[in-house]
Amino acid sequence: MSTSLINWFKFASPASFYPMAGRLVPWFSAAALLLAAAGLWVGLAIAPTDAQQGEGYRIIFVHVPASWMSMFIYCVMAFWSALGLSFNTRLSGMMTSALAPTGALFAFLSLWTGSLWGKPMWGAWWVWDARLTSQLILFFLYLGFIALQAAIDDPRRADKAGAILALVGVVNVPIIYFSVQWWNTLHQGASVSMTKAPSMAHTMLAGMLLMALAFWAYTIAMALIRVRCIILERELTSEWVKKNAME
Amino acid sequence: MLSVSHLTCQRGERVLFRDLSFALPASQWLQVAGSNGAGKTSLLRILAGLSEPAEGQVTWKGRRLREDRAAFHADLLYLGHQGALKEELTPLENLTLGLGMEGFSPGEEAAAEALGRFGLQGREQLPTRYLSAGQRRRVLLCRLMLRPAPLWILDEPFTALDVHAVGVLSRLIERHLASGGSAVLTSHQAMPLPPGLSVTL
Amino acid sequence: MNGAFAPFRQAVRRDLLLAARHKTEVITALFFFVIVVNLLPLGIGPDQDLLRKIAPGALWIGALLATLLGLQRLFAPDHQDGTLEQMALSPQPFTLLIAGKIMAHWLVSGLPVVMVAPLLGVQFDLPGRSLAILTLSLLLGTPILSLIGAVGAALTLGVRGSGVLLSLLILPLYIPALIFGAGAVEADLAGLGIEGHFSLLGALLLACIVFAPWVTTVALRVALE
Amino acid sequence: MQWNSWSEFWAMGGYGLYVWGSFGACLLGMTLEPWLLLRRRRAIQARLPRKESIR
Repeated sequence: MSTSLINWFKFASPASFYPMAGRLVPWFSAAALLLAAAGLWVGLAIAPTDAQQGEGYRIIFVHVPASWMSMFIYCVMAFWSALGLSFNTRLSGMMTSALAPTGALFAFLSLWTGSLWGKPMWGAWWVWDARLTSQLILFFLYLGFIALQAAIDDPRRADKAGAILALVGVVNVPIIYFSVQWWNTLHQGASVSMTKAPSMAHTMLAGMLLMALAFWAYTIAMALIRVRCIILERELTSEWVKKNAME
Repeated sequence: MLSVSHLTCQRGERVLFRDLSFALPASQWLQVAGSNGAGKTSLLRILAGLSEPAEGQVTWKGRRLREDRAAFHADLLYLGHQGALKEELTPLENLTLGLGMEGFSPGEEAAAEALGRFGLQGREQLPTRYLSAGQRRRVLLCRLMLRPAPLWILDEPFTALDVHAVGVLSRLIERHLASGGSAVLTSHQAMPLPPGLSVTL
Repeated sequence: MNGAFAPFRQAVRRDLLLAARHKTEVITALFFFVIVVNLLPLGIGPDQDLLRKIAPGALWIGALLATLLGLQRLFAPDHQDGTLEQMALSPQPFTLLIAGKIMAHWLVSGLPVVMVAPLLGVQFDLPGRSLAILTLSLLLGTPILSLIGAVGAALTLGVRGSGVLLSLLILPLYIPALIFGAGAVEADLAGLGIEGHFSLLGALLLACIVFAPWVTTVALRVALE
Repeated sequence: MQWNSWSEFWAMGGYGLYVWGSFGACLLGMTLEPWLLLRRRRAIQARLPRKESIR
């Protein structure tokens, strides 16, 4: 990454980031709504019935994007954490904490929809499948991160401790996934996979991608709104907040 | 030489002090004064390299503390508010094990002699939990005799000491200054020492 | 060798001496392990075949919980009385001192668990070969628990409700060790090879030895600020 | 277009409970989160010196 960008992050005061984030929020919210409408239309109305799984497969239009986002958001949190710890930038800690609740929501939704998919397909609400189990652990990692930050009063320490935890977590996620997969094959062998539906039709893929983009835009919008809240809460007494509030 | 430039310390939303600069040459001592909660301990912790200032920097012998932590800490003796004493260990064990972790092995005889000079003879083998607050404080001060370091940073060194111990401690500090050392002390009251520099927060 | 690791040995010696003055605490953790593992058959029933099957998991989970018990006191007393500050200000490498403390924690809480494990395994009617494998897997695995746990203990140091928080942070990270450790015994009982499990457990241990003390020191410096 | 009638659409070929349970949960979660955030923002603004929003 170029040094000018790092310098920008280092010195970008929350005061200058705050209005910029505010201008971006409506765009990403609108994009999320439009993409979701298009994705739902393609996924629910146009995409053909799956030969094996019948109409039940339509759950993947929300399940897969939610799972992708929950994993992706954790990686983004780790990226901000690394940036924050190595260059001591103030914004990165705020971005990390702004992303965590949305990531936790997606991890939960991924579990919920996975379980609803599993009941008709596997005949049980919960199966100790490698993906489902890893997703559950990812959910626990999100909860741990949120709980740790909530328990520390000093925001600077909360940011740094959270950053360390996020980095430890991101190193562990692949190890956990691998170990659960190992454990799973030892005990019950391969099971029907959700995403490896044979010869997925083009419209199915299109619907899934549209929904994934919608979730993406939603995540950015939520993170920006939340980071604005965090900035305000931390800088309530600072000059620029007071001045702006008076205008 | 310890020098501090444009130091700002922030605790939560409160700014404790702003734009603080001073230099402490060899053979000099500095009194950090200020009312309760003015940030005396926060300043000492920044000087010792335990916490980072919000702005500004601290240098020792012309180098920033972060550049060579080990070299700075070899030159530094810090005595904080808390005792760093284990109640279940005897004063002798506390001294030798504590210094051992800092890479010094003064030997039991030297440690016992130091305890004796602070009036703790006969109590070397007693678990520290049986000692009074003042006696515990004196156990800590024995470190000043056992571990050579050009820079002393002492938080409230004279509290809880009796007249005899105050005398021993002030002679120790005088000798330290005379041999080219420097010291940073906090205190509420006037200290029984030759005049030095001072900073009020 | 002698010089470079002197701070490590000093820290181990000091913590062992302290543990020797607190014998009850050490024994309590061990008893906790024994009792938790013994409660499982009482909750499940005395079916020998079933017990043999759950033995590795039961012992491993017992070891996990017993480790957690001691972790809360790994740094907290030293933090309260200022010893941790002195260690951070020591000219010796802070990481080595911390590594010494973790080593002492394992010697006090992990090693006794490893030593009584074969006895408890006998209660679950494990055959001799499996007993040996179980003990070996715990010998390799309990240091991992101490090392990862130290990171969590450092992160939650001096924080509200740190005990519960510590378990929430650490237990998910224990999963790989649990899977490879208990899995080795299960694989052996099922007549499969165990080399894979042990090499993965060993790799995990090496990775933890290299990284965990360092991450712990970073977290402790944050906590001390 | 896959469906001939609304009732067929809601039935989802017998998978109605599972499909709508999934989509419903997502809709619920993804409206609840913005709503909670909006409330948080209002609460902060109430603490500001004057109640006008800041940009």
